[in-house]
Amino acid sequence: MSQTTTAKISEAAGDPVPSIAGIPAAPITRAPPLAAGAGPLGWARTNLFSSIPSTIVTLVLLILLARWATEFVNWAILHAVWSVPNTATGPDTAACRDAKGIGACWAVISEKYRFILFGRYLYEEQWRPAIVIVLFIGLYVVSAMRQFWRKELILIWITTLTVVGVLMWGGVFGLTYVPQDSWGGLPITLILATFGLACAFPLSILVALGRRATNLPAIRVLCTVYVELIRGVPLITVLFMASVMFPLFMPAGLNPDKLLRAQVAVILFAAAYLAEVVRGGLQTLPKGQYEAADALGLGYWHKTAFIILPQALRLVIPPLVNTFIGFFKDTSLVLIIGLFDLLTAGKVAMADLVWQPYSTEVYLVLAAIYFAFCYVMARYSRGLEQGFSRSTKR
Amino acid sequence: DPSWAQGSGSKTIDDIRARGQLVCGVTAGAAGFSLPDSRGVMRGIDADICRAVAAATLGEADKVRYVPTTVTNRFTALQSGEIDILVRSTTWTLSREANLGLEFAGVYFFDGTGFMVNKSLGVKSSKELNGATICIQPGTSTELAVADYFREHGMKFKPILIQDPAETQNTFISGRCDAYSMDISALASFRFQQGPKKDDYVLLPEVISKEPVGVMVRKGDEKFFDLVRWSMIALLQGEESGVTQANVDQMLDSKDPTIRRMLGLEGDLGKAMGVDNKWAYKILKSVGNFGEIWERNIAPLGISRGINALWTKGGLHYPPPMR
Amino acid sequence: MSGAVLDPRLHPVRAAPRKKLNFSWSDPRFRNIVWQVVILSAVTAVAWFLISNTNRNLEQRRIATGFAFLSRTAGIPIGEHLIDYDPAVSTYGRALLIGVLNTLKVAVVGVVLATLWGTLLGIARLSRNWLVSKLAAVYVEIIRDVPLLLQLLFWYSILQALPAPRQSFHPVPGVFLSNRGVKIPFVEWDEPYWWALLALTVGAVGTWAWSRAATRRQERIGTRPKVWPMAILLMVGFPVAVWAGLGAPFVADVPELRGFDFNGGGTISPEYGALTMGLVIYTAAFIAEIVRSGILAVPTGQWEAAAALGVRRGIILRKIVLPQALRVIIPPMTSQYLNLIKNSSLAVAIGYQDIVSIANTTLNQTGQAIEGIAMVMLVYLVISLSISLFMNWYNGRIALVER
Amino acid sequence: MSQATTIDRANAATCEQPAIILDKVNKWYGAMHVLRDVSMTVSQKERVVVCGPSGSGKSTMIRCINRLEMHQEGRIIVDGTELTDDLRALDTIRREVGMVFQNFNLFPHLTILENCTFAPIWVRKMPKAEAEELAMSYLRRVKIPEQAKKYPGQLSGGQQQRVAIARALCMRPKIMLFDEPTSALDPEMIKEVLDTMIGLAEDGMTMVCVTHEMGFARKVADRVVFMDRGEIVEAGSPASIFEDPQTDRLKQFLSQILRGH
Amino acid sequence: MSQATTIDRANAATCEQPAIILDKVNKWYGAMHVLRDVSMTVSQKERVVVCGPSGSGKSTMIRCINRLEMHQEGRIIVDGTELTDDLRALDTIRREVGMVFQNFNLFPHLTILENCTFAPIWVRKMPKAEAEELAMSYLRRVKIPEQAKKYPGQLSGGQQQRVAIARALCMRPKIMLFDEPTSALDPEMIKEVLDTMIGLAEDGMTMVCVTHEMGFARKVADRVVFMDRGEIVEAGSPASIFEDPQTDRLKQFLSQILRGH
Ligand SMILES: Nc1ncnc2c1ncn2[C@@H]1O[C@H](COP(=O)(O)OP(=O)(O)OP(=O)(O)O)[C@@H](O)[C@H]1O
Ligand SMILES: Nc1ncnc2c1ncn2[C@@H]1O[C@H](COP(=O)(O)OP(=O)(O)OP(=O)(O)O)[C@@H](O)[C@H]1O
Ligand SMILES: [Mg+2]
Ligand SMILES: [Mg+2]
Repeated sequence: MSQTTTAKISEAAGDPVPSIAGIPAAPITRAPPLAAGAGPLGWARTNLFSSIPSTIVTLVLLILLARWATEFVNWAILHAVWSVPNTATGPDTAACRDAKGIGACWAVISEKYRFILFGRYLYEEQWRPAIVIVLFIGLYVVSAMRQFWRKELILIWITTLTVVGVLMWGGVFGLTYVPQDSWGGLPITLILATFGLACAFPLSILVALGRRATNLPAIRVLCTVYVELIRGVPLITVLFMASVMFPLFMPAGLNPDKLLRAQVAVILFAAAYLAEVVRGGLQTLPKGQYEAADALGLGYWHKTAFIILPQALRLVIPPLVNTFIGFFKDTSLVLIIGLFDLLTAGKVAMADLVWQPYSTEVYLVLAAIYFAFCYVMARYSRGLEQGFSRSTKR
Repeated sequence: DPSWAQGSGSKTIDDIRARGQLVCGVTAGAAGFSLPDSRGVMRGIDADICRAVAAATLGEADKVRYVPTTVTNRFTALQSGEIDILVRSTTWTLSREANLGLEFAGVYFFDGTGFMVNKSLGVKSSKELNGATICIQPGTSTELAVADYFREHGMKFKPILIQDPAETQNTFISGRCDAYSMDISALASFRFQQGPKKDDYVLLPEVISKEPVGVMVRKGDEKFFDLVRWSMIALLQGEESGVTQANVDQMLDSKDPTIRRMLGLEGDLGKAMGVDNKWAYKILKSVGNFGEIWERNIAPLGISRGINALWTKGGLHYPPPMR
Repeated sequence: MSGAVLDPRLHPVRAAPRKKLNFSWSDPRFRNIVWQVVILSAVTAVAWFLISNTNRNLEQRRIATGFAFLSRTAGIPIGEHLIDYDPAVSTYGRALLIGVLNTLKVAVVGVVLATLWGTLLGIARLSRNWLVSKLAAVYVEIIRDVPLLLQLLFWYSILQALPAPRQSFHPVPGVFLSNRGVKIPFVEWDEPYWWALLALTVGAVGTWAWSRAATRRQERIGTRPKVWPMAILLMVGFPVAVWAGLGAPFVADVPELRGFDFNGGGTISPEYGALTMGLVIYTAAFIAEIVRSGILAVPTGQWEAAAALGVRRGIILRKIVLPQALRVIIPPMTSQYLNLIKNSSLAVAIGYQDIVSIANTTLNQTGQAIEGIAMVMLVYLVISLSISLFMNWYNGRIALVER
Repeated sequence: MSQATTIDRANAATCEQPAIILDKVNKWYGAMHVLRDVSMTVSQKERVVVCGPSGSGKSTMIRCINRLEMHQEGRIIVDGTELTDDLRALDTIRREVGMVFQNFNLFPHLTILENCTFAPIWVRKMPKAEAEELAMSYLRRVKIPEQAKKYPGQLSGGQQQRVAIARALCMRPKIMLFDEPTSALDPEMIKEVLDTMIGLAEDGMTMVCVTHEMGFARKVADRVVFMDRGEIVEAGSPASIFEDPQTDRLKQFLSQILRGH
Repeated sequence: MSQATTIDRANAATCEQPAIILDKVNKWYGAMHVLRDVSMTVSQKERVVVCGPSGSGKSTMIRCINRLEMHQEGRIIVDGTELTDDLRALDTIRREVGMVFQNFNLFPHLTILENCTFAPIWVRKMPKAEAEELAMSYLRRVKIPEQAKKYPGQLSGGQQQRVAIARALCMRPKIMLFDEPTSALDPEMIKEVLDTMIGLAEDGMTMVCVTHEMGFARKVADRVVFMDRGEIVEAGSPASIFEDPQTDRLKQFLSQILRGH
């Protein structure tokens, strides 16, 4: 039976296998048949209308989407008021009042955008915070590109942040000195978020390592208490402590900078959250990686810095980004230290009685700015995640 | 200035001079009181009072750092020394003065709590508000005043307490609340700003509480307290004596002994308080008198002077003699 | 050495010896102890420094501290309260307690709804319908990336746009939908209702017992008897019977427009509605991501193994995949629950009186800011730690047993 | 039979209809052609061993029989039912086909006993007591009844492997598919697992087994199939395959395995 | 020597001092006694194969030699240095002892080359160029120089195993420890890895290898050690162990392995 079967099978197989010196060459490859779901129509059928419930859901959603989209376009573009005339007593918002409910009043943005973006920064000098925003965005872009992931990146960061400081404060190179309390708007948000996360991140790693140090019970308890206490209270109360009550904790006369204090509070808070995320990553890493590093004679810090953390952090990119996004938005709580961050500046801009009825427009613009930053962050992290898994997986 | 070198005998004044800035707690945004304009410059009656005190203390009205405060942190900020004075529509009450280690240096605005309703409700008096839903800003003395008023008249109400004034107003406009209770000045300006629609809203006649709005300082620094109090009096005296920002320089030639003492041409009123003799001159020169401040900030909101006029015109502002 | 090595009697069990501590810097244990002592004393010193400073400063500035104000009459108005409150007689302590209850009211409902909605969204993101999965993705991105405060204001303004009480929607008799919230009829509470409530409780316990019995029966004969007929009988029929037996008193407390507003009936206020809705919608976006990653973290081998046994998809998801996904889901979910509860403090922006709102008012009226903030921190801390503890306990319970 | 996809089942169980028919099956992953015109027939109670180098498509083929993967061309008929997209037919087939995965895929959150009773209870609607009795009988069969209350994570590799076999057997399948059931075990354990399988084979179960254990192939296989690069290169009795390989590729493969260690 | 823990290293390298001495080593996991009075001496350049049933403590013993586990009683002297709590001595020893894990434990985020150069650069402070050259020479030795730029995830099991060997060799250890280096590989790959190890053995490296590959034991071992339940039951030349086992336990073990498949 064996002989006949073999013969039948090689006949049936169709592709004879030519062999040279006992090593068979690769058989001729055929392309796969066209899948059922090819072409736009096929795509729609498999992805949108695969079953009756699926078709109903698709249709209902499409109709709803279309209705919302037209309504929005009508309001935001077709019937919108883009600017209003300026009179001696201030802007005349009659046109906006008439359009209320039908069209948007973007005039509030053209009137207030500089205040929203830069807060109470000296009006004539507002090109400086504008440059700072651009610098920050440039810094993010550069840091995001892998070809810049070298030691020089640290140098770039230091230089950029120095330039940011010089631009914001001034007082040198013929720039007017602008005290910190009149900073505001987007630069404040970016400064708090960037410094906050950049400093909280290393701290969170230390805390996470401390929480896992089984042979250091006191340190572990300390880190646990820190994380649980900070996580358990709202950020606003921590900021309240740091901003208004801090002088009560210090000996009289010792009164460090207010922005700095808020910054420290943000860092301490972010670090507690990030530490939990990092700890998750550390827990998932197989023990074998620790042992392999030990067996090579690596010291604790080498092992941690080059073997453990790079892997652990990759595992937790999605929750890390969740936390980053959360904190980028939470910087809006710094009103309590008397700074107008982006969100507060927007709200204050609307305290102007003339513009008070047009909060929707302002809120939309604010939401769009926040969304732009957070969305890019989320997208980038997803790319990063996939890039890592591509390089380390088959 | 050499007179500063010996020290003023006041820790606060010394600190302000060492810093070169008066730190002034204001609201984050209340039109007419303190609100950054489109260019970020702080404007309003609160801001002007800060500038007046700065002019008296430092000689320059612009050396002010405005710290926006919230209803939550305003007293703590003053207590802890984060700010030097609090000029933030704060009503002068006994408990605030007794418990907080703070005191009121003077009243610059006499206000009262009132109610505004939508005309369509047909309500004519606040006594008809039994069962109404009322929008109030929390943490203010309005809150207690309304509660007291309804208790006194045996009525009930449902409060809606929203922190942000702009949101409160939106909520009122939407009809979520039947009435909006606030300081009468704020209600008047709210109505004024509705433009052609202002007749949709009715301000009810009853004033249910006294709300003297004042400037707060820390207790225990009498010199600074005096300086703040008399800076405010100088603003009123300027108005009473007809000294304005425009004519203050000509007034240096005035024969009126009151004016001459105030402007530092006679006597040592300034020195007695540990500042330059020209303190009141500098205030009036850089900020103007109280009437000018009012015209500049409050009048555009559609608020009439009423009891905030000088005593000579039937109001409550009565500057004690500067002697 | 012979076959005797297999005999356990020749291997008397010896306990491990204890190690002695070596007082030398090259002994890692000694080193650890020294480090810990150093760090602990540093922390203690800093804490002592701060506390003593605070005490001195408070004294110097003549700021009165203490919690005596808690027993003073509050006088502040409170809109929504679960327990009786009268500004004229109730104390600040009671006002704060109402705040805590209001916060819990949002937290409990919010956590439950956000979990359900988030899980649904997470599963929708894995849907085979392209539009559904894409829309779920868009939802997650937009909601996650816009500040919660703006979203709350948005939802509040939507609810405010409902018609005034006089023009309210009136879908079912007795139910009114207006900018004063949702009003539903209620009955005038009477003694028989307490008995009916008791009957309902008994019925619920009975239903539970019945479903246990059904499970046992399934174990015995393989098929599961229906539970719902019995459930209806026990949880609806029985209470109604009790109520009818006691004379069926019925005075409907139907909401009725009187003066400015509806009187009577039960209410869901726009403030509570907007806050809960906003928090649920926001937190669900985060939970959706967590659930999705949890489901994806279960190896496909588990799906395959169950499918190879001929098990249906729904049962696989319920019995095999979700129980395992929970391990990945629980820790970040805990963080989200904590966030939801803390975010509820934004209530003050849309007029819902939670603990922060009432504490703010209190500390404004009394000036006791430090005490007020400390109490807010304490309340949140207690809630958060209880949730953390519960979730950790649950997490430990479902942890896989490994070697 | 080319039209009718299902044949009378009662009939199928008794008559000499083959258990599995693969007819010119082709499968691609993306553009990669992993099964090329694979045709094979497994009769009732036949024991087939599949071998071949790594990546030759052995696992893919066996997974196609269970429709864990979908083939794109050709036909697969299992137990008289052709594999199509019909879900009900698919579940019916999967009940009759047991599979033991290379990496076990035990349910880690269920005890050993629950792993075994899960499918009988939820698919066959068997009473729990009966299912447990059945499971215990199979656990005894694979010599680990004392582990019933433990969780998979607490067992050694060999024990886990045997649980996987017991779990599949508890559904009383007509056909068993094994994917390298001994690849991660130590010699003593390999022996135990193979003994279990030999026991099954002697009971007359239809078996398809991917393995490199030539000892097993020699001892129980009715037929050995050698695959390479997605094709069946040779098939025949163990004797003919091992003693008398026809193709160079098989010769080379055998030389690697048999030589050396 | 019982007092002095360190012996002149220069001397140690040349004279006939043993590479590894285990002297009545005892180890517990909690209350579980996993190594019982294990005593063994491995001379310089000796090749020792450790075998025994699963759970007998083989891995534990080998891990104790590297102090990945701590023993609680007895003494272990590696390369003239006794293993104590002294951290510096520990690092010195680990540099001299290479270890190849059962499941490789390569660093997945580093390329093959970086895996190999990492320890020389950071532990031995070797210049990068030199480290890379050294790494390439060992990669050539294990016949995978062309994989240097890939990541571990992109290699097959056998290739990964060889990277693990090359990584350990790059530290130029005096002693190599292998823990079941072939247990998870398919037959063709097993052969490749064993060939590599035989090559090393022929160079005269001191080697301790836990394995079940009796072919390897026969071919290269100077001595075979059989463990059971935490004890060394028998030890001797491959010939004496395989042909002439003394204890019943060993006889039983060998019968399991050699019989059957
Ligand atoms: N999901 C997949 N996507 C793309 N290619 C795949 C996938 N699964 C398997 N392959 C490829 O298909 C080919 C056949 O894989 P298969 O697992 O059937 O091999 P095998 O014969 O079982 O090998 P082994 O003995 O290593 O298990 C391999 O080249 C493999 O890389
Ligand atoms: N971390 C641990 N905690 C408790 N017991 C353990 C631990 N590690 C190993 N053991 C136990 O110690 C004993 C010896 O384990 P070891 O890994 O040394 O065995 P082995 O001889 O290498 O076995 P195998 O051939 O299966 O690898 C086993 O019974 C094992 O269950
Ligand atoms: Mg395979
Ligand atoms: Mg082992």
